[in-house]
Amino acid sequence: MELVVQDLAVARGGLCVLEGLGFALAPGAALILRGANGIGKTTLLRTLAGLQPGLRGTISAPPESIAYAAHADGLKATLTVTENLAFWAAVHGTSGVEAALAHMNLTLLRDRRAANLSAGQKRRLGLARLLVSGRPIWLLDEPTVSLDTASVALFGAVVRAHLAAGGAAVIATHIDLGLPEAQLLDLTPFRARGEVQASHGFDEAFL
Amino acid sequence: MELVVQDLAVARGGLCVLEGLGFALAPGAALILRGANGIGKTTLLRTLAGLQPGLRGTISAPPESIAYAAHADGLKATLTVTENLAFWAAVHGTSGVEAALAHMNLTLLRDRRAANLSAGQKRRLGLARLLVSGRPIWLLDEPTVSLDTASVALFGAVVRAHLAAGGAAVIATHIDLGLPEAQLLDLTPFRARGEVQASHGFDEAFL
Amino acid sequence: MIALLIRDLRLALRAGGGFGLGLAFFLLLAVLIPLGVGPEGGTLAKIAPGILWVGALLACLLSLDRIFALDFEDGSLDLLATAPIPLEGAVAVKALAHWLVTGLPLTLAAPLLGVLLHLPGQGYGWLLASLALGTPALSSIGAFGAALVVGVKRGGLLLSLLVLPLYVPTLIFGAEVVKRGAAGMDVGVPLALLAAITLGAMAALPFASALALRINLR
Amino acid sequence: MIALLIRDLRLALRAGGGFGLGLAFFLLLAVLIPLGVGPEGGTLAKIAPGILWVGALLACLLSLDRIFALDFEDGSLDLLATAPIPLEGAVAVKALAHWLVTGLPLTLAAPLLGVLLHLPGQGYGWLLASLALGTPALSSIGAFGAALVVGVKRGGLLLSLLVLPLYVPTLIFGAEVVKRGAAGMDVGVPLALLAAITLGAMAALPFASALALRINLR
Amino acid sequence: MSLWEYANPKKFSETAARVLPVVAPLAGLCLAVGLIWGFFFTPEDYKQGATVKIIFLHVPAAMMAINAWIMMLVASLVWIVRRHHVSALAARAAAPVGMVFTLIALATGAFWGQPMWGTWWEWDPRLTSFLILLLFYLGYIALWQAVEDPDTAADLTGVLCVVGSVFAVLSRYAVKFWNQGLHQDSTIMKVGEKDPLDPAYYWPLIVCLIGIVALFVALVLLRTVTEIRLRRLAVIEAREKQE
Ligand code: HEM
Ligand SMILES: Nc1ncnc2c1ncn2[C@@H]1O[C@H](COP(=O)(O)OP(=O)(O)OP(=O)(O)O)[C@@H](O)[C@H]1O
Ligand SMILES: Nc1ncnc2c1ncn2[C@@H]1O[C@H](COP(=O)(O)OP(=O)(O)OP(=O)(O)O)[C@@H](O)[C@H]1O
Ligand SMILES: [Mg+2]
Ligand SMILES: [Mg+2]
Repeated sequence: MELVVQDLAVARGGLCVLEGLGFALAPGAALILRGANGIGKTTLLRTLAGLQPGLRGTISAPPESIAYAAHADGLKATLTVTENLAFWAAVHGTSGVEAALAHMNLTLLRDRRAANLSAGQKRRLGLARLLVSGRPIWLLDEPTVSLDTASVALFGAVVRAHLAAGGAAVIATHIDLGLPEAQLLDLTPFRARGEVQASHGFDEAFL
Repeated sequence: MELVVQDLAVARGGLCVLEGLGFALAPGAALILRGANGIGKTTLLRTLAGLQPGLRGTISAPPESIAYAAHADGLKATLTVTENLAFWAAVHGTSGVEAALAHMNLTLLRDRRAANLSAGQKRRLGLARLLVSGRPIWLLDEPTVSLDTASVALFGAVVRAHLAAGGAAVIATHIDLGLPEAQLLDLTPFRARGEVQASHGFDEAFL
Repeated sequence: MIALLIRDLRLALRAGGGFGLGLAFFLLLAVLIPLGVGPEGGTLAKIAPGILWVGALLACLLSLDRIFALDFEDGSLDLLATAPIPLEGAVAVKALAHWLVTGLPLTLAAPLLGVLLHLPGQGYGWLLASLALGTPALSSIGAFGAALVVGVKRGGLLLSLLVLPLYVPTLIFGAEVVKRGAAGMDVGVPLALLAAITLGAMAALPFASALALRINLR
Repeated sequence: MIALLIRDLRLALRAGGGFGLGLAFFLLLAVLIPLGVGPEGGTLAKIAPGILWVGALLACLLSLDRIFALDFEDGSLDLLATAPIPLEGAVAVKALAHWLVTGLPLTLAAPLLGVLLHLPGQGYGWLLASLALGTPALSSIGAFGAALVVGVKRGGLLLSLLVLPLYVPTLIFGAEVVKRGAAGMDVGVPLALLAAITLGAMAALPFASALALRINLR
Repeated sequence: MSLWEYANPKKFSETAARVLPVVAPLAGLCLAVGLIWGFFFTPEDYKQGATVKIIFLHVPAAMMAINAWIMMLVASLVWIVRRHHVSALAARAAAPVGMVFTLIALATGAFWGQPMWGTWWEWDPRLTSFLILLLFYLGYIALWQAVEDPDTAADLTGVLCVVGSVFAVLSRYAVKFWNQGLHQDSTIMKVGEKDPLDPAYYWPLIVCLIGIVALFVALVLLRTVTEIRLRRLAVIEAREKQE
């Protein structure tokens, strides 16, 4: 149940953006990724989630343990809040839609179609999906975008409960989430300087 | 050059969300809208921008004085950063693309296609559009989403320069922008309690 | 997987989901072609099998971009790719859902349109049979094309261009079945070939589509 | 306005912009129809004017949803609506850009496809003339349809359903010009009517389209 | 009292509740009388035999199919110009009714064409323009269903109806230009001219026509009131959620 990353290099648009990354995330631990815009946080998280291959290095995580929450929320505008959540619960074979609604303060909005939610309400629903995924390792890309202060606190509490239950989380964010126990990882030192070796299916092979 | 709002009520999805709003914004002043998720900030800004009609009340602003920056940035993924900006400059009949790029720290990215920007870089480009619009009143809907701390500071400086040059701004945001001189307007007291009269083109006619 | 099927059907039936539009488009084509070509019954009867098949094909085609593009845009495809169901299965289910909301209604409505185009009497049974056999292939092949262009914004036209050549064998055999059927000839060979194409497409293409999706998500 | 025209043309010419796809689709249709209908030259020559016009119409149709939907999705339409150019003008410019990247190439390529379909020799000039006169109407009417459905996600099929009936008069007169021309008859009346429709559509529809857009942005 | 009072949903519902009990039975009565009279108590035509009796369903349905669209056009214009919700909803309510009349006209026509012209379908201009009318109805209804916000949908379909009407008329002329047809011209208005409709058919046909107009009015009123109630329900529900 550990996420171990060793000497990882990740690329976007055929260019290496981060290299030499390594960390281990034990159950109950959270890692906060910091770094300026464009440093490669989204790219790193997508690589960890298995959506794109790394350039080099290894990622070891138990199979099917990762839940990824991207910039986009994956909501269906014509389905209601409950239907949206229930679908993901069914896909992951879990229950707990009600609990997730309650945790993200969506109970009052449960029959509203997702199209009629405000930006922050949509985001809360996107985050509630994590709760019904039943997966231990959360990868969160700027989860608090558009959330107001109360919702940020709510979300902090949800993350903390997840950690207490033995989960883990990697969070890319620019603001303070109120998780003092989390490790911080500043990505600036890992910015690639273009010295990655030519590798399999990679543009630098042409250099 | 003043934006004056009197007794405004705004609706979304056929329901009144805010009512009784009134304020005046003189040149050089900034107004920060606060309020929980879903209170109606986006709705209010769209109404002020003239994209949707208000339910009641008046908005008076000089014609063609308003520049609106929404949740979406209006970027064309296949155009470069410069091309995107130059288009809006041409539409508004202004120049100053170079200056805008420099102000939002985009000069290095100028020939990158917008599709290849990170979330924060896209946002910076979206905000640079305000600078080439040449309009005095800015309506900003959560302008700092995805921006890192340095970019937020950069943006704060841009807004301050705009105000100093006699512009005005209405900003909906959940975080601190570092504009101590701005007025704060908490929208919570204006939440509609559904007592608006039946009106022109409005669902309450059915009650 | 069943949850996915139910969701896709529900989305299709909701407002703006486009159920029934394929049908309407099919009808439209059956009206437009005579308007362009002219009203003589003889000519129409001759081209009816071909036109009906081309019409079914285009109606299918126009709804293809909904298969994956909507999920891609709102980010659900990322999430589906990391979900515990195999992506191949998800693709197959989505193609099935597409067939249920497009191919099946088209098949059932086709005989009616046959009347408009003066299809000879013996042709109706074969029209039904060939469409019932052939439209699943249209959906599977279409899903593959949709997976290829999922990253392209509003790639409807590109999609048509990629998919139409792939539709050629299905179209030829399908129209041939109807033509021969209408003329009272033996239809065994084209019907068997049509069935073979459909089975092959349904069995093999989900893997190719899933691969294409993975590449596009990267 | 010129900036908008240049931007739209540039977007169409960039990767994924879809320039040339309409043409390719037109070509494909011209190939598919004989495949479905059968190869006899006599039948083909008879249906060629109609098929070419229906093909041009469908090729136009498939690219319509790019006119406004892309701008709507990424928020530029909001910004255009608040920009200092009148929305009616923007609509007209966008329809013009659509014509330049779709209708014009179609017109120029149509005689080539006429050869594929055994169009009789006298028909070529009239094919060119009728398409040159008629395709601007297709773009204006299409822009109106696109403005109506701009809020509907992936509304390609709905768009077809709304727009195709509006295309009927254009199609009839256009195909009639070619048919009569190919048969060596007088084409004056349908040609004049086609021109009237095009002028009317170009003059009046931008207002309706701008109205529809404003409603959708609300 | 101005006519526009009825644009108030409440007032309209009340009026409809009073009118419906009159119109609905009238529709039933006229249709029953007209059809029974027409089917059983008219002579068979010397050329067409018993099939001529389809006329009692065919002609009223065909006329109402067109009239329903005209009514929708008027209601749409009222909505666009004066923004009375009831007229928008009435247009919405009339569309499926009109479409069903179109389908009835097409189906009865097809059944009639089989014995008369030897085919179920002929690309006669009148028949073709009816098919096109059906497409307009389909598009109109599809647009209503695709757009979720009711006011937006009303606006968009209103614009579509106005523009569509222009093109529908154009199509009618275009189709006439395209093909000279088999279908007989309108004779029902030609009383007193040569070759009029046989009086034996005339009167039951008139009764049927009155019946079908009453049926249309009844259905549209009923559906409009239903739409009003649905809309009211949605508002109440949304407001409860908001609290
Ligand atoms: C599906 C096809 C058909 C359609 C859409 C259709 C449509 C119409 C319409 C719109 C009218 C009303 C015209 C008016 O009064 O202005 C009408 C009337 C009539 N139709 Fe048809 N028709 C169809 C088939 C037929 C057939 C097959 C026959 C029989 C030969 C027929 C015989 C008549 C007659 C006798 C009238 C009454 C004309 C009169 O006296 O006013 N129709 N039809
Ligand atoms: N095709 C490309 N060519 C060159 N650079 C690219 C290309 N595509 C993306 N990049 C760059 O890759 C970098 C990584 O982007 P990524 O989205 O991972 O950043 P991020 O850390 O998530 O930023 P943000 O905080 O703004 O979301 C960015 O600097 C981006 O400009
Ligand atoms: N069709 C509808 N029916 C009922 N309520 C609706 C409908 N559409 C939107 N709403 C509600 O209108 C309110 C206003 O939304 P708006 O987007 O203006 O909020 P906001 O203040 O911008 O929120 P955020 O900070 O989350 O962006 C929200 O509470 C939303 O749920
Ligand atoms: Mg990012
Ligand atoms: Mg908002």
